[in-house]
Amino acid sequence: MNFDFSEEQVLLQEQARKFLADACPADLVRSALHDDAPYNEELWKGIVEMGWTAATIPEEYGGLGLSYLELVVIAEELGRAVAPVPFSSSVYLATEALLLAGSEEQKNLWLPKLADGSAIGTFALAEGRGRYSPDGIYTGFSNGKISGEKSVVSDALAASFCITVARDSNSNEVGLYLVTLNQDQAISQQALNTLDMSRSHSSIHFDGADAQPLPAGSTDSACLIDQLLDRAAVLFAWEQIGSADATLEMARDYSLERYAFGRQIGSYQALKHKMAHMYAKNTLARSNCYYAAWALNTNAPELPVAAATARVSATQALFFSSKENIQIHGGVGFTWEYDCHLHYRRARLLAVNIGSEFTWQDKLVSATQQAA
Amino acid sequence: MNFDFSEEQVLLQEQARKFLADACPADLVRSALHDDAPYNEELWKGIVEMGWTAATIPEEYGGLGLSYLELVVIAEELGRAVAPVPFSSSVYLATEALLLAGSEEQKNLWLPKLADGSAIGTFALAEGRGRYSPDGIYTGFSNGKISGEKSVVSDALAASFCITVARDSNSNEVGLYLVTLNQDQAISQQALNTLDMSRSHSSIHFDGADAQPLPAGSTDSACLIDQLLDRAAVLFAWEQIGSADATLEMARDYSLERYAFGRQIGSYQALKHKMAHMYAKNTLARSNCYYAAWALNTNAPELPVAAATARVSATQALFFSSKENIQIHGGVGFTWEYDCHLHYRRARLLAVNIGSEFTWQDKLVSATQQAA
Amino acid sequence: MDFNDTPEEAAFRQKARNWLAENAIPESELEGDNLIHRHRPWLKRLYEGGWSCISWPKRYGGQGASPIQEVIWNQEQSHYPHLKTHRFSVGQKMVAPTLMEFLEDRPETLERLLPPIASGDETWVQLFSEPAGGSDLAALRTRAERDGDAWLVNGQKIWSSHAVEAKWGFIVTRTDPTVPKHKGLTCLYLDMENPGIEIRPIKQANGESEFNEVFFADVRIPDNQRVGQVGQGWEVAVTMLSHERLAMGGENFGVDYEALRKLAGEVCIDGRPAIENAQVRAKLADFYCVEAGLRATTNRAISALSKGKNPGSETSINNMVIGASTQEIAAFALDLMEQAGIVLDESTQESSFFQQAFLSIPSMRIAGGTDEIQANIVAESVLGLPREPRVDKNVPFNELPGGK
Amino acid sequence: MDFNDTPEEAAFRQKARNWLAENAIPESELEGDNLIHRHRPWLKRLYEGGWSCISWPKRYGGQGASPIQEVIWNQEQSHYPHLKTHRFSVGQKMVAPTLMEFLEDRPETLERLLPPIASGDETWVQLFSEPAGGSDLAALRTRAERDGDAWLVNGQKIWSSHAVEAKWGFIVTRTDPTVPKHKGLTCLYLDMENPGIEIRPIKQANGESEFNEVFFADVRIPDNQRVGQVGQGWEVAVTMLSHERLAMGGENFGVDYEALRKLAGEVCIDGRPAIENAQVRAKLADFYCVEAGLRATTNRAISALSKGKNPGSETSINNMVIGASTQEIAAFALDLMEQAGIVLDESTQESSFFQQAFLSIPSMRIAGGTDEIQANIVAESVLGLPREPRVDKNVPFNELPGGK
Repeated sequence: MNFDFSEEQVLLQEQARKFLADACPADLVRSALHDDAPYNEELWKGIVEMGWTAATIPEEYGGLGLSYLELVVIAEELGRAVAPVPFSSSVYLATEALLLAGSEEQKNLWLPKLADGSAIGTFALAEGRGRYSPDGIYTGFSNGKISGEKSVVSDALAASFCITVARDSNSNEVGLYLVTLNQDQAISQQALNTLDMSRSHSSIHFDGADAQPLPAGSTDSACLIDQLLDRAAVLFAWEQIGSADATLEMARDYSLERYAFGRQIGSYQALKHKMAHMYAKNTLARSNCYYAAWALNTNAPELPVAAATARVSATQALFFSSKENIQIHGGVGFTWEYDCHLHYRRARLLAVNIGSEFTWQDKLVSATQQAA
Repeated sequence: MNFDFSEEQVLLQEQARKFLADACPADLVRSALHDDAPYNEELWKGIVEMGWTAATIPEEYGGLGLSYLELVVIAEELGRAVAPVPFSSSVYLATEALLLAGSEEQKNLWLPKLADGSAIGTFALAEGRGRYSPDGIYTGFSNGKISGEKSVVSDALAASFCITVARDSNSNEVGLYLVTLNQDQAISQQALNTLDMSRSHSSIHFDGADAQPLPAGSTDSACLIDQLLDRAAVLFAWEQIGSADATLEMARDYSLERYAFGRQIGSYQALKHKMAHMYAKNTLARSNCYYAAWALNTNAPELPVAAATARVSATQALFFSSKENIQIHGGVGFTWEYDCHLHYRRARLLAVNIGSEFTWQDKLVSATQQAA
Repeated sequence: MDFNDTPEEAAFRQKARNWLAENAIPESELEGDNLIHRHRPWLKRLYEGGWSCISWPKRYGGQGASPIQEVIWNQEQSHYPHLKTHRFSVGQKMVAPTLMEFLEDRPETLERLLPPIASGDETWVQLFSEPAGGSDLAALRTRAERDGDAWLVNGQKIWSSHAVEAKWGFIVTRTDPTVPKHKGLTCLYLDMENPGIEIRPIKQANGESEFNEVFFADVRIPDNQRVGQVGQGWEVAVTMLSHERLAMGGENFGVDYEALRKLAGEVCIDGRPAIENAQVRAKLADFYCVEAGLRATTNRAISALSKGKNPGSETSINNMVIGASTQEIAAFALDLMEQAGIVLDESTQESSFFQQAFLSIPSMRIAGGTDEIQANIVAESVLGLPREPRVDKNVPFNELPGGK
Repeated sequence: MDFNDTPEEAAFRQKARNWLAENAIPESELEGDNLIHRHRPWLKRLYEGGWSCISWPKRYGGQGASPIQEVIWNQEQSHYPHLKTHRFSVGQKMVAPTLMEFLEDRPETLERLLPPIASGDETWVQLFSEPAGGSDLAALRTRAERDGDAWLVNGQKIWSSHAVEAKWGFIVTRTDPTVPKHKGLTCLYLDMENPGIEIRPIKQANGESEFNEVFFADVRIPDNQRVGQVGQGWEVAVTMLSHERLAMGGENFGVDYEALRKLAGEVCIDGRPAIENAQVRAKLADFYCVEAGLRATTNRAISALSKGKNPGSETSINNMVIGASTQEIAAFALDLMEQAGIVLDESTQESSFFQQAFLSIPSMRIAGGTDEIQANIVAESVLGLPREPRVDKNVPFNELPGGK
């Protein structure tokens, strides 16, 4: 059994961590909460130069053809750094959607651009508040045009195109559509204030915008969306576990340097045990992420169960560790200058992107029922 | 505002506690886990002599005509003492059912006997595993006879009669039926081993047993069962909170006398905070029980919400405090000689009698929806 | 057991209700964007009508009301939420009772200081916490050195609310670093316009700036502004903190059961209102149990007051449980909205108060004593459990690891 | 990242699998109601085939197997659950490694003691805990006093598993009460047939009697049965406990996700299978995450072993989380059954294992180190957090409050 990363993957991780420590310090994230830019272009450029956007794109489409084990390593480090870039939208969702369901023409057109950073993609699923279900999709596709309202969409203000979930008015089936976002007459976007302004969010109004269906091959289109979400869930979970471990380290370090009542605060059981529980939750989630990474990488039939397990446990671990990290810091943990809130905000973004803990708990049980 | 017990009620509590300390020491409960008797007759006799079985029965039926505020005081003390008697079945359920829905004749016949201890009643609702719903009642009533299987029933081995939930084969309505249990030809009981053998449990097989409907007055019979359960829930909750407080006191006392690493174990935050949380849960539950006692006593429209709130929070508080009391005791907490397990066992009995936490959470929200 | 007033209470309630009905200022007439400026005219009217700080003795601006009368007054006043004068509570609920206790023998000073607190003319800032302090308040390092009939204060305070508007500050200082830390402290009050004071707002994680850092450089404070004896500062400060704990709590940022139920009725899961979902119901039920339990616990305390008894220790759980449970349920509310849970639309408060609460609640679990400190208090003062061994008890402050 | 064996591992696995297929004793041929008697013939067969305690050196009865070989062997053996020889683990997994470490220089003694452990001929009992000890093992009071070339032991031990069947005991005693408590301890092993030993079973809360109290009255133990130096007992005991923590864990009393899913498919809520209920699904999902997470964590540790690396600290969370989460889910399973949740039908094990688990789980959170001690271990040894201040560190044992 080899349930671990290779030496090359460990090396990649060290390289990624070093790059992000330089290129994405906490102050950069903090200032991204303010500025109006939808993402940090300089950091994004660096990420593209590192080849991360090209990682899992096959070489024939201008990518590096690396495995998903490389991509999860990158995801973890981006989570640890709370990077203010549209990586999850463009790589975990748009790129994956094209790889899963794009036509040869679509792949030839877009994958090289995604790989070399000349395009950013995103994914539009939600239509208002509440849990996604195919029945709740009202955005319609007809005669090559798409109309409707998608909200909330992550990173669309940064993106060149958007993989959009819509209903074909002929077949009444829900499927994926590629829509370029530079259609000024037919698309309007409204920027939204959010809990994590270091990433941009908007609502998109499509009014007869040009759209191309993703042909999806032999897969039924509802299954396709589930497949896409399962694959993305693994990558999101790795980002979450990266952030969760960073918060545990912050908490531990602070608890060693801070004194109260003549002792390091880390010597009090109330905090020691809190951190032991943070560690336990993070470790369980990380181990589930390992399993999910294996399932993603081998496209194993266990993927739906493994993805949901990783996603639920990583969401829970990050919520717990990001909030208790503030608590362990006390007053300063709630200041703008300390980094605790960056993770607390991002934790929330990651928790509701692609479906909440609560939605994935349900999926997890469904997946075990189907596997049985 | 007077959200408190009267001096007389406080006096009654002191008296009850003193009586049970003498008449129901922990060793008596412990030995009741072993013996074959369905209940402790001597203790029961004492309880009858104290007038507790007569408390809320009107004087015209041979009772004391006290208020429910007196009865909750008694319930709390019985819970604190883990008394091995069929009080909840006979008083909270059978007596209440007769008071709510019995005919004048039924009341005249049975209430005086319940009051003076010459009869014990119980209540048979469940038919196998799972949540009660009227649709799941298969026990049938027809032409004065009842047939079917009720399982699990508490205290039926001690009881003279049983208020049984059954379906009228004519109207197809679910209602309450009074069945005397001395019908050897038509009724057979099978004793069951349980987690708390200090109270008896059985399954009852009715094979054309004589049964009388409780006329229920103007109330629709499904509502009637809900009403009965709401009323019983308040009393069960008080029993639970009595047990919960007893376990907290045991934990605190032990943590003050036990030393580890040169300190009283109660000085460690892991245990201090655990006990602070026990106290918080118990206090919230107790306050909810106060409100529910007021609602029960005044038959207020708030009763369904108040009863469910008291029941859910008391069940949660008792589960937490009974299990963590063992934990605080460590190894000895898991021995037969220590009293921790008596409460842990009883906690489970009380948690599933008349519906689990899980069922009452659902009822609570329904009640708030109806109240709104 | 009933919810009715005694006849005396009913009469008092009626009187309060009538006065409020006649005198309450409509929301539209309040002016200014700072709550202190906004509410000053109302406080003035309360004071002139005899309804400000009603439990204080008459000579200091109150009406010598009983604790239950104060409860009734608060209940009646709560029907006018736009007139909630909590921005004045440092002076009214914390400083004033402390001054009355420790300056009991100087009624002329109290006559100078207290009425302007009651009338809202003068607000106060508490100058206790320090960067190195936190839960361990007594580890403070701000020095006060004797200089003739005055003290020279140097150092830094933090987490001071509304320092800019304050006329007066109440400060605890270290006057002797060579004795164990609790023994070398002294309390003073000072005019915030003294030279040498610099106030800098602290930007919080939620983007607001409710608190300040306050720096002291050779700030001179006359010794007759000392509260309590030299070296008695810990006792004075603890008294004030115990008043703070009573004054605080109850803020739920709009996260209550009704708001949740409304949300769960609006958002859908699989085409049905979320409130039909069993997991949503379980979470709602659990939160209701906490909310109702705290409300009923308060009612038990009020009952005790009504009978002239001590309200007991039950309410001490409030601070311990409300923050964490509200944080959980706010997160769950955002989960219910799914992708839209991230949106914080500041223009429409009601549509995003769960988000605002989510962002602000962490401070609720810290300010005025962390959850962990509250659990210690419950364990020690309610359950009588032992304190932890103190390594800093008998060590001179300047020899402690954090006291350098 | 894959789940495949290396070629060497695969060959070893095949060899183990073949041997087991040829030699495993069918359940029907096991005799005796005591697991020690039942499994002795199987252990004998293992030993003779070279498959008992395979990681030990050959001279002591093992085959010098690597850690990953041991894992593979355990995996293969686990396909024969009726042959699980855990009742021999005190000797095999705790005592033997400790003896090998501290009696390294006495190979003739090890040659006498270890092979009968491997073959199952001689079982051991650990004599560590005392009524006054618990989590604070070093607070033990059982005295050993020097008497010529031997020690005279007086005192009482508790929580000793299977003391009646044991040939040997491994005891930690206090040989010097005048020095701080960790420094005055010494370990010995003794023949359990020595005069002066009395064994009394302890009745547990679940009605079983797995553990004993053992009383010592002037029990004479030769000094050549000492393990480690006089006063080195704490170090020896800690070594043994660290082996215990590795050996323990994993017992779930039959409460696993599949059992839960089955139950939730059988019982109904409002006429539908409970597994369709969202709250049931959420609880099941959470439990699955713990179960799968622990399994995957073990796999990560095995991978490290497979690469010849140290398995790291991740598995230390096992003991900390499994008890509490299993207790919660067992209670929930009983809730699902509602009124029938109370029934403990001992005649049909599968229908009431949730009940049996509910009753037994409290011991799982205590034995071998309470949840709280496990959290301390994780915090200190994994996260590097400081120990709490120790009031008993430098105080002679006989002057401690509990050491009277």
